[in-house]
Amino acid sequence: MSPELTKDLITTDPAATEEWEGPASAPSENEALYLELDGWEGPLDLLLDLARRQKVDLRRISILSLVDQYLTYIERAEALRLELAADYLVMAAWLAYLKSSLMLPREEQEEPSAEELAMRLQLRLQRLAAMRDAAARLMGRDRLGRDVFLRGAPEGLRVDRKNRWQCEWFDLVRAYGQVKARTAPVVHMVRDRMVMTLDSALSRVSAMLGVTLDWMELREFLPPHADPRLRKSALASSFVAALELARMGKAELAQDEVFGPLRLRRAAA
Amino acid sequence: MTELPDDLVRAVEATLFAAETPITAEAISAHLGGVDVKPALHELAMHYAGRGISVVERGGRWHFQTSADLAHLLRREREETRRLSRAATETLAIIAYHEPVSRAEIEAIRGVQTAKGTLDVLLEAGWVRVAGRREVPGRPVIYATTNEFLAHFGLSSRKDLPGIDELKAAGLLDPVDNALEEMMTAGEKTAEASSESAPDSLESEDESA
Amino acid sequence: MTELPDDLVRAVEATLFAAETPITAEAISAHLGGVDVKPALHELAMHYAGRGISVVERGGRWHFQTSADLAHLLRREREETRRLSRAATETLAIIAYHEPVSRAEIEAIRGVQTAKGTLDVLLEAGWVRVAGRREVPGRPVIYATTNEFLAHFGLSSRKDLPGIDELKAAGLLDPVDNALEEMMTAGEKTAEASSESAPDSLESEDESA
Repeated sequence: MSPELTKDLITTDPAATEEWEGPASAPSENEALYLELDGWEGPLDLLLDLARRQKVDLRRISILSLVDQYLTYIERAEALRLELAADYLVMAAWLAYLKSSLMLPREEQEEPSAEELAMRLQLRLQRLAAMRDAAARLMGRDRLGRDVFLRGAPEGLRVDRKNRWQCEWFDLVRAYGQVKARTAPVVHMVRDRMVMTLDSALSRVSAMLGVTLDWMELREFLPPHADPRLRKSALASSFVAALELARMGKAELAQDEVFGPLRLRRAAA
Repeated sequence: MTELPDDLVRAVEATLFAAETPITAEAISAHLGGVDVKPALHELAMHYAGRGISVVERGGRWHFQTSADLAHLLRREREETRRLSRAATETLAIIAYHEPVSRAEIEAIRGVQTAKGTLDVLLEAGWVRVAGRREVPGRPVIYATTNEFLAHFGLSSRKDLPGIDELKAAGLLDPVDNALEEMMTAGEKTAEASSESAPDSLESEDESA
Repeated sequence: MTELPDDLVRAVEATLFAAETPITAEAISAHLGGVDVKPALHELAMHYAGRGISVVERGGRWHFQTSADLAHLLRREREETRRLSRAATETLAIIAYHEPVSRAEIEAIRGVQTAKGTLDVLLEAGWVRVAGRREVPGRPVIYATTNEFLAHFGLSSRKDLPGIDELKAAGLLDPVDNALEEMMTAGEKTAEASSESAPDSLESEDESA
């Protein structure tokens, strides 16, 4: 028997499908031993096969004799100087321990008890066996592409989407209006605004300061009843004029608080 | 219940179904061990008559096919109503007001490039047609509206489109700057003017077709 | 002569027949303008029972296929219907019967590490998919089967998995720890607990890692 190298790979051997219960292929070339020993896939696999050889329900197997059989196998392999994978040896050591524990009186056993460990092993074997059988039944079903077939040349279904475009008259007309509005040549015109020049503010403020020695609020220097736009311009010009007069020493400025009314009076000569 | 076919008919039925190309009676026969399959094929053709699928013979080869009167089921058209994008609406409006007009002219009027899909959409909608070529260098294609365009928008002719003066009267021609100016002067009365949202005419432009 | 199907049944029959892949009732319905097609599908499944081809449902998708009992006439051991390795078939069965399941859980049942290629083969075949992650430390990827898996193995749903009810009833789909705990508590009452079959209370599908 030549070792198969394709453990987990798909093989093309059709006959092998039926050989479900047969030996598995070896994990790798240097583990060819398992082919000699029937090709197990790990210690649990070997244990399951040994358990099945007891030819009883998996729930009734004798764990003790199972352990003996396993240890015998391992001893035989060692006698043949076959290199065993570590997990087989680990399992062997564990089973040897389990065997000695099982033979101890119950009260001398540690936790977990040997019975529990044995039960655990039995449950694992049952579960593996169940899945192995399930896999075999699954593979034996009538399979699509092998036993049953889809239609060889289906015509196929196609849905062609077609758009029905929607647009309202108003949207159309408004769009045109927007294009025209957006792209019309833009002419910027600065409007003719009434302004008070700094010069006229200077002469106006200094003239008014000459009338009295009292403090006056800046607002009082503005032309009354003026257009609001002119008022803004006059306020700005008068403010600059007041600063200029203060700089020249012709006026005193006072402001009691930030943003408070600005007051001014003629500087004492 | 229908009467059940015999094993040979069933085998022929399955073979014919699984075949990837039309197949001769001889080939089916060879596949099934040499029996005469002609009667079975005729029985199948009879059975399927009036059903949604049919067994037919063409030039000596047999195959299953979807029944001819249901062929429309294989290719269905589904209509979806979609709104014209702003770019497409503008382009359509320019074609309507200026036709015939080239793409370069449309772009000059719109002030932006026209995405390739935009004119395609209008052609697909059936509202715009290619009206020839302009006899200038490069001979650009020129576009015009169609009768479907008039029908869709309820126009008896292009003359029914409102003129520039009417647009102006309706406020649809107000340049953006005027609208802005109006808002600013209004803002001098209300302190929050600057925090107001921009007017409609400033809406961001959507170029997607 | 057989009785003729009505127009809806004919339309469903033709649509199902023409479809290139298994198709849901909803997709057929959408293709045919939104009518309820379920009764028609069941009528078709009835009509084709016993013929050479069958109408079947697999994981919510319907298709026509050759009837299973004709496999001996049609079986093709084509190159693409290759055999899965033992590791791959076992892994597939564990995923199908326990899904969703992590790699560590698969390895706990098989007692050996899963070679890298094993899951890849199943994923590539389209029979297994990644179904998310288990919300436990390490957040391991969990695997489940696909609709193609159901279709390939001729299962209407996972409930059709061979023997799944018996396995569930026997507690053989429960983790060892749970089964052991059950047995220990049961064992306190009856001395022969270990030889008894697992009680019904193990039936609960415990998917915890």
